[in-house]
Amino acid sequence: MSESTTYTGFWQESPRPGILGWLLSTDHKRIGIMYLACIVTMFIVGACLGLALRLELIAPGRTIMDAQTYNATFTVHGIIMIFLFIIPSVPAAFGNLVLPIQIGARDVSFPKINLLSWYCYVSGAILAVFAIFSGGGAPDTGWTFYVPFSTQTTTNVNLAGLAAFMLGFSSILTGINFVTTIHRLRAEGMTWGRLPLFVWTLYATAWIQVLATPMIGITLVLVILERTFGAGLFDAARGGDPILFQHLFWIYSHPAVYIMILPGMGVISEVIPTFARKPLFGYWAMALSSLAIAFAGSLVWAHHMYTSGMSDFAILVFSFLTFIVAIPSAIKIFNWVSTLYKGSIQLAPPMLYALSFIFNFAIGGLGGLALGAAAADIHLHDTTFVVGHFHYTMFGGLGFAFFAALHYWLPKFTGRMYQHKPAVIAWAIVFVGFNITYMAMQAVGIQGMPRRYYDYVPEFTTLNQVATFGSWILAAGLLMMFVNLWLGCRAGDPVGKNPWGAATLEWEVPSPPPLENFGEEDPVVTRGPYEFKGVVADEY
Amino acid sequence: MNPNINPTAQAVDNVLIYIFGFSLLLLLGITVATIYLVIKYRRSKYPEPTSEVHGSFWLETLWTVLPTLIVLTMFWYGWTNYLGLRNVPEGAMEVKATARMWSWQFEYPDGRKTSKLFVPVGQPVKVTMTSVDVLHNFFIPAFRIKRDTVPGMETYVWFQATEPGSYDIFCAEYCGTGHSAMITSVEALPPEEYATWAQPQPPSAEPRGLIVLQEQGCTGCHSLDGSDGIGPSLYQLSGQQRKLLVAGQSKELSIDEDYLRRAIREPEAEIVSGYDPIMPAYDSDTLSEEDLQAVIDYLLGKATVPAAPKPDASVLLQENGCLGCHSQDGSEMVGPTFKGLGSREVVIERDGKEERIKVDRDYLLRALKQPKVDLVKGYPPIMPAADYLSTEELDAIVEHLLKQ
Amino acid sequence: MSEHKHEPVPYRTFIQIWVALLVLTGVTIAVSRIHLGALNIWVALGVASLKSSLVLFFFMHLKQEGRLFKIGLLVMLVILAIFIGMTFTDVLYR
Amino acid sequence: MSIEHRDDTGARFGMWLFLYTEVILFSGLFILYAVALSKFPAQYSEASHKLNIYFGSINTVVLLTSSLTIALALSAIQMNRIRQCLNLCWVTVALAIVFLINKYFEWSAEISHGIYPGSPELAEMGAGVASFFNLYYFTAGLHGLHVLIGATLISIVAIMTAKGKVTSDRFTLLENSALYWHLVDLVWIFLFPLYYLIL
Ligand code: HEA
Ligand code: HEA
Ligand code: HEC
Ligand code: CUA
Ligand SMILES: [Cu+2]
Repeated sequence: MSESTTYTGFWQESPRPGILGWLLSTDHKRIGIMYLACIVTMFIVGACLGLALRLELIAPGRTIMDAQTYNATFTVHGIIMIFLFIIPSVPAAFGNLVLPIQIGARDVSFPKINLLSWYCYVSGAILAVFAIFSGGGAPDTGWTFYVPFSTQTTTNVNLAGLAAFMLGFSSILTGINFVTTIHRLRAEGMTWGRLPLFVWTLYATAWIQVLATPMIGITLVLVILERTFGAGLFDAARGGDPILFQHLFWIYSHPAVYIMILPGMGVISEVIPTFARKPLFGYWAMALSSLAIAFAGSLVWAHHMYTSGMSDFAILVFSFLTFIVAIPSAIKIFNWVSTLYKGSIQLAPPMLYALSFIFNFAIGGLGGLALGAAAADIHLHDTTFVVGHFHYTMFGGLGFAFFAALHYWLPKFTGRMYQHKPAVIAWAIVFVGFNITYMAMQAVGIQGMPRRYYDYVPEFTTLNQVATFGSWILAAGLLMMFVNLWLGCRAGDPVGKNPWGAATLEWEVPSPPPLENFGEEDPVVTRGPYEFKGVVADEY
Repeated sequence: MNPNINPTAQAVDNVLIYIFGFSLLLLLGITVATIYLVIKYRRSKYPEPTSEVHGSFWLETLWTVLPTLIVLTMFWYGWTNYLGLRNVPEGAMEVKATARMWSWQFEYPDGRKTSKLFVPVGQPVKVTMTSVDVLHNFFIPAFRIKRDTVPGMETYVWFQATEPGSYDIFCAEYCGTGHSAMITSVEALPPEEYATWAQPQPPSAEPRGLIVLQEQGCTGCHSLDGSDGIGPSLYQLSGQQRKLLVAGQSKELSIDEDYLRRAIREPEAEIVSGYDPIMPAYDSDTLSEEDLQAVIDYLLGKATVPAAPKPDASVLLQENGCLGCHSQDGSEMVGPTFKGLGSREVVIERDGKEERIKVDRDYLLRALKQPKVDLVKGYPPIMPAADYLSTEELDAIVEHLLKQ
Repeated sequence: MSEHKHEPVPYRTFIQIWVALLVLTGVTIAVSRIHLGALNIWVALGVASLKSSLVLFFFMHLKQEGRLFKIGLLVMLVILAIFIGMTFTDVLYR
Repeated sequence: MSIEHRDDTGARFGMWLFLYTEVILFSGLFILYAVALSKFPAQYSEASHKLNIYFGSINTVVLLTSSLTIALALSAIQMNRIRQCLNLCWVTVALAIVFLINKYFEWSAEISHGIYPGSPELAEMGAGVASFFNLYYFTAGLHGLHVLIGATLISIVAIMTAKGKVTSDRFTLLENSALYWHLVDLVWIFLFPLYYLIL
């Protein structure tokens, strides 16, 4: 995008020049790019905090920070990673970039609301930063804000809650936009049976965003009211019930983990057929299992509360339902693997991330089964095994899917290709570092090390050191990956329309796509998303 | 129940092994299949795919039904073993646990309190728990048990130690700055050792006279707090007027040592009016002369001074969780260390203004009763007010701290 | 993608619905004065649901909208019932 | 930009989706209510007696009527009776204001009796009653906020109608504001019996 001679698509076409052309743009691609920039920044900030956490845990006792700082650090790490990175990551960034083009639309249904949602995101991010640096100090409640602690601590919980509220609002607006867009703006011939799976998963995600997110909003507002007016809604002495808070919190936050993973699964379902040049195995099973995950995901929230003191009957019900959610995920795994059968497999960087997604997510998900079983969770709850589980699903799962998406779609939107060899090396380092870090964490969790522990008993030292060591490998790999991508976007070789030989619509428009995606004519779709016959990859 | 297996750990481990075992198999299967397919069908060997299948109904059904069956067994096994963690065996010893930021207090059936949990090996123990401030969680990895303590609510766990030893108890629910320091232990003692430990300590804290009153069963008829019973109350007798019936004749006197001695040794002689003459006589065989003296001293209020020992400050610091936040050896914890406290000058913040003051009695009392008034600079304002302590206890603590 | 335009609803329909709503309001107030024990709350909720259906289907034109709108509402209500109902698996059995 | 592309059904559908989120938002409070009611049935009916049923009933009538007027306003604009539509809109806004004034008096009366969240009087009435009033204040407060937003929205749309920006074939804005207003009514339809009428 530096030389003006080459074609630059939507990067230059704008009704307004300069920075305002971005900040006031209602173009889904520009909004997507703005989201992407913010999200990657947030990821790096959050990840550096994670690195600091690991550094503190390299030895028992105090190493680089005191207990209060540690607590604030993991809280901020969690809030940034959950609300500012992972929930918006694929839907808001890649969803905005790709979804309208994939269904043959010129934009989303409500472009202005799309922009508003970005502003909500940014104000949420600013509030969150404010919460760290002002007044009573960074919040120290953990990202779960459990009462009564969150109503008693003197740190900036109110601001952090408000930030999460704004981010939730942003997420709701994106969800409303996507549901409406998918229903109303599909191009001619784009039947439900021809929707790419990425769209299906975004559709399922969007419904969760719409129907679950308000619950976190009201819950956090109640915490803020409790802190400012002493409302006592969760205070046992005043007729409240602290466990009820946990219900309300997880009613949102469990479905939220499927907001996180579903779009990632969508990315994988795009990448695997493309690099196997074969239709996705079991299209309808994949599409419907996405909806099934979204629906069943709203039935299982209390599996986070087995030890909270809730009734044993609830444990019976929720444990049962938790196992039911695992089934559609299993279906997806099996279908991805079968897609490889008799394909023509190319191990390009996106494919490597996609395949390692399957591996990591299987570990994380199978660990989830141990957590879902009532007896086993009693031992594992709130140990670093849970921390391992969710880093495997969130980072190993969605994080890797996000990296796959970066490697897959960035060339489309920047018009330039990164270097493949460094990309593969970076992938290998990330993969190895990731598994060392979190495998060690899971192991020490099984031995009984509680999470959110600033200090630990000496028996746990070795495994913690392994985990810290792994996190450095991971960080080195990520640094290499980001540098390679950045250089690729700035100065890589120009690519044509379709560098990977993929069959969905976004690969039929120029790279980068022009302002309204399609020329004068609206596209007419005549084939499925994974019919590769006659689709040829451009040389680049 | 076989005393050699750790019942709760067994229940959990069964499930863990079952699920992890299955998971390992599945993971291995999936990974091997993926790697095999990727190598076999690499593009350099197959430039175009050799199949165009879109799916297979039978395969989809297969891998819907199979995982369903697998997860249902996992669920059921997990649930039934969980019940084993909930159903407390008969004859369990009951202990009450109270969690507070950031310490534990255990109370045994006999009223004794400790900050570590002492249990006999081989006997099931049921711990009934609550919290006085925020959520905490009682977690013993060795027994695989874990349960939140919730303010305003009671929860319980049970376990049975099979080997003597010391097992860590962690707080596994995030509860603020001292969360990771909220560690104590189960001290499992062989039954005989436990029995010795559980003996009531001989030098009792209570005045001898009171003990005698209780041992002799006097309190079955006399209250000690002024309320009426079968007999008159023994509350603050010194100097009181009494109307008596002596051999049918009415008589009045004020209570003194002699009167009390007679009232105990020959109760039928003088009857307090309004009461039935039913009190048994206590001769010197039943009640020794010393004991009688002790009782009389107690009843006249003379005994309390020497008999009531001062509360033991170091025990109080332990029991009330002070040491959860303050160290005694100078090391930095959540609150300022107690070491050298008595001879220290501290910088405090009062109403937002800083002030340097010398630590003295008044300051320490204020620090305990209204910790939010003077905040020691550099520490978070999180110390709970120690208003649940009695004046004597506070005095003892302050005196103790001044000597540090 | 079909555009779906409604005919304007005549004033009379709306006014009839409004009268019905007022009558139902009267009914709930009246019923609440009679002691029915735990039933009271269910009657109150029943009448409220009736009233809200009137508002939804007529005032909010749900009657004229396509299937998508109705399914959407149903999904929302099911999820709502799940959220409330399943919380009670804990609260009632604690 | 020619993205300026019209999809009224889509716009309405988007609005409905937004209304779902509003319902879920309130449902958080209704869950708390349901749980507390099952825990303290007697205290809840005792506390309910302390609320003034006349205020509640009048406000119900006011809101139902405002729902009618805004529905009529929509029919009016569809039939191109702009004047009538404007009048109906303003009546709706006026009713919203009546509702809020009513609420103001009701709350001042209660607050003057020392009933408000965190008050010492409330603390003395026991856990059940305190929980009732805490929830009542927050639910009614959130609802009141929605009344305020809805009235503002309708005023803006009325002004736009007067300026000719909302017309007989371009009335989605009015339609969506009306939908929002009906939601405010819907919430009150449940709020009213749950707080004022339990015996
Ligand atoms: C992207 C995020 C994500 C995803 C996808 C998941 C997926 C799952 N999670 Fe996880 N989870 C979290 C994020 C996520 N989780 C987070 C953030 C927490 C902690 C929050 C906190 O406390 O801070 C958590 C905590 C958590 C707990 C609570 C632990 C505790 O605190 O005690 C439980 C308990 O049941 C659980 C279960 C599950 C299950 C059963 C799945 C299932 O959906 C997994 C399904 C996947 C598979 C089953 C694997 C793939 C399939 C195969 C390999 C085929 C073979 C499979 C079979 C035959 C079944 N999770
Ligand atoms: C998507 C979510 C996500 C991701 C990606 C991560 C990433 C990491 N997290 Fe985690 N984490 C959470 C979500 C996430 N985390 C959540 C929700 C919690 C719970 C919080 C709570 O308890 O409330 C948690 C908690 C948590 C803990 C537990 C704290 C405790 O309970 O005591 C730890 C401890 O090790 C940890 C570590 C890490 C590490 C080492 C990484 C590493 O993977 C990070 C490695 C990456 C880097 C270091 C960045 C490298 C890149 C660069 C340096 C780029 C340079 C820049 C340019 C070239 C421009 N995290
Ligand atoms: C929750 C942690 C916590 C507990 C429990 C606690 N304290 Fe403290 N204490 C603090 C903190 C923090 C400070 C410093 C801030 C302040 O002055 O309030 C402090 C201050 C003090 C001081 C003043 C010390 C000085 O350096 O001037 C004394 C004395 C004291 N505590 C005694 C006690 C005693 C006795 C108990 C038990 C009955 C106790 N504390 C329980 C946290 C605690
Ligand atoms: Cu107490 Cu953590
Ligand atoms: Cu979950």
